[in-house]
Amino acid sequence: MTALLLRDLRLAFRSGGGFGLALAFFLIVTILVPFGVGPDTSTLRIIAPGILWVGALLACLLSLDRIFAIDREDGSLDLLATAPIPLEGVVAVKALAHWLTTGLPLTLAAPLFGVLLNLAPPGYVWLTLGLALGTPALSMIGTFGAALTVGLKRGGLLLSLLVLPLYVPTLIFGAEVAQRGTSNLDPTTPLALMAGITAGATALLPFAAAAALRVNLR
Amino acid sequence: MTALLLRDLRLAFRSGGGFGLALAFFLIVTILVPFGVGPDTSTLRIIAPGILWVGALLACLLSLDRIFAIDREDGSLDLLATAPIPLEGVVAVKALAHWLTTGLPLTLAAPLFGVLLNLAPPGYVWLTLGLALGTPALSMIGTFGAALTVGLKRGGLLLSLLVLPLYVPTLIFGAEVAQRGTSNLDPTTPLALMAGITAGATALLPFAAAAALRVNLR
Amino acid sequence: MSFWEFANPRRFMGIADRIVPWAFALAALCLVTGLTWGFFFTPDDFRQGSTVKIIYLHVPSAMMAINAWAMMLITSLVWLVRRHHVSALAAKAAAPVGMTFTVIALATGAIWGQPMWGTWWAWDPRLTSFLILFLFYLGYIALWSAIEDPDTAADLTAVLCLVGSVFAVLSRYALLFWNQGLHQGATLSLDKEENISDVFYFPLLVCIAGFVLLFIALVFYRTATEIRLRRLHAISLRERMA
Amino acid sequence: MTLTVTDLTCDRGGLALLAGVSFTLERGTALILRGPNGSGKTTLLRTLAGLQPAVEGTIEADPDSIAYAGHADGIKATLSVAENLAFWAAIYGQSDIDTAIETFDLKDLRDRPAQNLSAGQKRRLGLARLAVTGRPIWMLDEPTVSLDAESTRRFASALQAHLADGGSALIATHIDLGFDAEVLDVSRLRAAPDAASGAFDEAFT
Amino acid sequence: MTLTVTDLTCDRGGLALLAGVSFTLERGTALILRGPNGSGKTTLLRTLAGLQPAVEGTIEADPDSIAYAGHADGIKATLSVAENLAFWAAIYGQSDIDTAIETFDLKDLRDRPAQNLSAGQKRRLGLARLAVTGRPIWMLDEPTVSLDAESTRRFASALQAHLADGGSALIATHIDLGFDAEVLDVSRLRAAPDAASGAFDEAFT
Amino acid sequence: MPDLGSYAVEVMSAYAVSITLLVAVVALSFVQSRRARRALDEAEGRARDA
Ligand code: HEM
Ligand SMILES: Nc1ncnc2c1ncn2[C@@H]1O[C@H](COP(=O)(O)OP(=O)(O)OP(=O)(O)O)[C@@H](O)[C@H]1O
Ligand SMILES: Nc1ncnc2c1ncn2[C@@H]1O[C@H](COP(=O)(O)OP(=O)(O)OP(=O)(O)O)[C@@H](O)[C@H]1O
Ligand SMILES: [Mg+2]
Ligand SMILES: [Mg+2]
Repeated sequence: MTALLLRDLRLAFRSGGGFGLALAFFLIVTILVPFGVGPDTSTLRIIAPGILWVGALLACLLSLDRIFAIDREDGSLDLLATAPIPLEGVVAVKALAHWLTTGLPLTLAAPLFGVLLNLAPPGYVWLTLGLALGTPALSMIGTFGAALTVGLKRGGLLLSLLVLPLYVPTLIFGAEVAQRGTSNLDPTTPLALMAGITAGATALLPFAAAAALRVNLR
Repeated sequence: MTALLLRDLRLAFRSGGGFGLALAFFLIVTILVPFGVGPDTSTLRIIAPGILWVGALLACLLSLDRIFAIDREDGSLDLLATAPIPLEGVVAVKALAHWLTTGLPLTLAAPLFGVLLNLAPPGYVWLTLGLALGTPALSMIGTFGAALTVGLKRGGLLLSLLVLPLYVPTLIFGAEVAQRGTSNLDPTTPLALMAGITAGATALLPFAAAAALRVNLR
Repeated sequence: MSFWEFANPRRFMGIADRIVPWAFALAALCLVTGLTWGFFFTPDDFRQGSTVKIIYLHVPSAMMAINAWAMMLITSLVWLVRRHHVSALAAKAAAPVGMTFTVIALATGAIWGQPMWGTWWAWDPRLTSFLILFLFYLGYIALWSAIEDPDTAADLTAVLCLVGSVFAVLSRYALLFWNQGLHQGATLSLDKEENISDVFYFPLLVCIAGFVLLFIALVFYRTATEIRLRRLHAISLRERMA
Repeated sequence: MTLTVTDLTCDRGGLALLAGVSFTLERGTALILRGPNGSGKTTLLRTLAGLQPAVEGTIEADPDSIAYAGHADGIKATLSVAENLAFWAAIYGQSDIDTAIETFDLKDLRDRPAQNLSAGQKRRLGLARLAVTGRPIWMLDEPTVSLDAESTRRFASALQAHLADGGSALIATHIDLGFDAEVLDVSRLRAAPDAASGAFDEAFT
Repeated sequence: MTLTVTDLTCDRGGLALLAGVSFTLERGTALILRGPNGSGKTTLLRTLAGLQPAVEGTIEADPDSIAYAGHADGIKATLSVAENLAFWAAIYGQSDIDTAIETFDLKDLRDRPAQNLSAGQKRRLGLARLAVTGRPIWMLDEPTVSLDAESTRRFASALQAHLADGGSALIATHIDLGFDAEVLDVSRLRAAPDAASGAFDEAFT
Repeated sequence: MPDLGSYAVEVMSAYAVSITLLVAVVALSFVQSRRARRALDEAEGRARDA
């Protein structure tokens, strides 16, 4: 299992598949939005928390299809499925690797990018906290979606459509946390709800994902 | 050449690679932004043109690495390079196919999605016109970037990094057109500039892209 | 001696060995003099106050950031046309230096903009194309490091350099095409060198000379490094084959 | 450690392909699957490896004793030869990769990224992967594709060493491996066109 | 239509691999490239096909007369067999795909998506692609990989028909194709370790 | 030290950032050069021994 995690991380670093890509995408979104919306700082400040969350979520969404697709193509997935480790474990490790290469860098970078969008100062800590609690759920849900669509024609499209509705609650609570944080309201309720989603997803989805994977390998 | 175009279109339809994906992604962005930013219609109205342009641009960016990568992996690119058609033509056809499966649907769908973001009524025509004139440049520039990075490690990340700066002018002028359109100012100057970018890119970049492709096939 | 003698790596190493120490020394001299002069011994501008001292960093670095790309363009073209390896390696060596100058110009400009324009950034044509130039530097360096085969890398980066030159040109001449934007205009009293009073002008000239010399020194020095690395690459390939 | 297959039916794309496959693979023996292209060798191997369910019949074997190597090698282009092997060894709870590197003559290529290997070198790496699993029953799908004569010989002797060690092997191949083994001709086992290809059809006939 | 190669040096990854390759391929003849794994057969074929530049030496041939088929077949998984062939035929300005389908026994698979083919069937499709190009000089890199005996025979006779038609072929292979042809052993042409692999190094030594 | 007035922070930080960056490229170039020299010497020694 550790070997699998290390391999996935190494591959992500070597090929720029996960790590850099998600971060770069996030950066791109935060740079492009001011170009598109215009440099008016007060507008930017209003939309900053929302845009940062949407950016983080899109960055996650994009890297999902790599989770299993590459392993499927070069035959590794077949071999992993016949290897002496439980498929649930494989799924959990894959989700963890995805979070380490996507969610974690996004969380760490978000405050920096907040500057570009002129985020209000009290927002920084809540944005970061929200992302730290919310991105694991995004990775886990995404891994489930990827397992469901691996090896399908139209996989990429379907994946986004399947995963998107599952992402919406996290997004709403996350943006709410950041929004309330910036306006000095109490953000604990949405934060608790988000933590609940993360806990639930992490506990249940590995089993669902492994089952989906088994069916897809036939 | 026509055969290549038809094949690429057919592949895009069959595998959901291009066509649906870009549109779905665009839809996702326009749906998620109100969730993230909050449903306040006046804020949405201000940022609508910018967000729509950013969404269209991201949708384009995402489908770029498929332009050559798949052909490269299964050996088709080697075979196309040795086939009796000029590589410049191949590049141009690939860009055209990308536009037909990405830029065109985006242009047609943008007014619909504008409704979701509460775009001001006079903006619709200018948004559509801007996208119609601007997306060919996005496809052509993207094809150039894809040719530059095909077969590289870190291809995806690098591709975004290389293409992004080239997209910025189109984005600025495009958003400016839509912005001026919504506020009943005269948008012809940015429109003309954007058309200029498109014309320039279409005239020059196929040669640069073919040169890059030749180098990469070594 | 023909100019193309530079293209012979051995010759180049010889020349570089002789030039580099002098260039570094002169650059250090000019920079220290110019900056000390500018920082300690020039009066404040009547409108800009002490912020005018930033000019000694901002203008030379912005100039050299653009000039560095121009130099990379020329050496890339030489590589594409005549396939002199040293030329390609010189372009590779210049990129990080040019990028550093770009960052300096961006940072000092932003710091300067806060008191002068009331904002540290604006989407005006010159600033925008300059930011794009910065992104091009990033992409250029990333592309070099992503490709394993040195000749392939040289070819592809040369193509990229060609395309990026559009933005180098724009960041210098954008004002001729659009006369909108913040960067120059009524807010500035110093925008034209003819208008600049001699008190500010002479130290500025010394600083510019310092940046130019530093660039020359670094490019020669770094190109020599690149040539060594290239030779190392060749040797290790041979070892692997033997 | 023996593999016993009784009256197996396998399908591909919902169509029964092979029917009535029965054999026993004892320790120390190899069984070679033969049959023209498209006769179902790959499908049979995937079914036995547990990658797809059997339509009918039983497969008796310790599922933790089978190592499968298909047409694709499961090799990552950006990892080096040693890294690829070390990963698969770790997955199978093994740690020794040097023997496999030795056996398949990969010493000189040890630190080369897999993407810079030639076709045959890549295949050798794929076979070495099998050796590091430490599993007794090898299931090989055309193992000698793109191998030169010398490497084929090396592979054959590695295989014989594995058999002598008490392992066993099931090999689908078109060429002659140069040693004696029982042969199972798959083309004789072709399912009749109306063979059951799932419970659904049966309910209908 | 003859291909004349004189004193060719080819490199891979900046390293001269083969040096002094010289041969003439006349109409109606075939030349077989042999050599152990990693000896540079693929590299040589790619250089001759114009996919990578030669370090030294000359290749004289009409560039519009060469059809190259590498390890990868250039086949799209979601297109059917006929669609794949029709596409490549159109690219080469041909329109007849039925002869090729006939020759390589793909009639029954005509409308099957390529992803549902077995390994050997896919390879047959790859060879049929070559036949629809209408080019006289075939460059084949291990064409018989995963083919069964019957298909190999079919391929050999298709090849002989092509030669009889005035075509020619350059084939890298490890197995015996079952017909007489000249053989070029690539392993004898290995470049010396200190061979120039580009003008740059020479300036230094 | 000259009197920088109300803009002391700006001017000082501009100088600090710029000088740091200049020193950084120079230092980086030195380090890279040293490393390349050493590696090359080693490799040439090996090549001569062989
Ligand atoms: C982030 C903000 C800024 C950026 C990116 C920037 C960039 C540039 C660039 C690209 C040049 C052209 C150099 C050349 O053509 O050789 C330049 C020159 C110059 N900049 Fe800035 N600048 C910024 C802010 C400022 C500010 C705030 C001021 C002063 C109020 C300023 C004053 C000047 C002056 C005086 C010149 C020389 C003018 C000339 O030779 O045409 N800049 N800057
Ligand atoms: N999705 C599918 N639907 C219907 N038939 C399929 C599907 N996928 C594969 N087939 C067919 O199943 C048959 C068995 O394929 P399999 O890969 O098992 O053959 P094989 O014996 O391994 O052949 P080879 O020697 O060429 O590798 C082939 O005829 C193939 O065309
Ligand atoms: N990027 C690279 N850098 C250095 N060496 C490389 C690189 N890519 C491939 N090689 C080496 O070049 C040699 C020639 O490879 P090539 O594919 O031409 O061999 P081949 O004769 O076709 O072998 P096979 O029979 O296995 O297909 C191999 O030894 C390979 O390891
Ligand atoms: Mg098979
Ligand atoms: Mg080969």
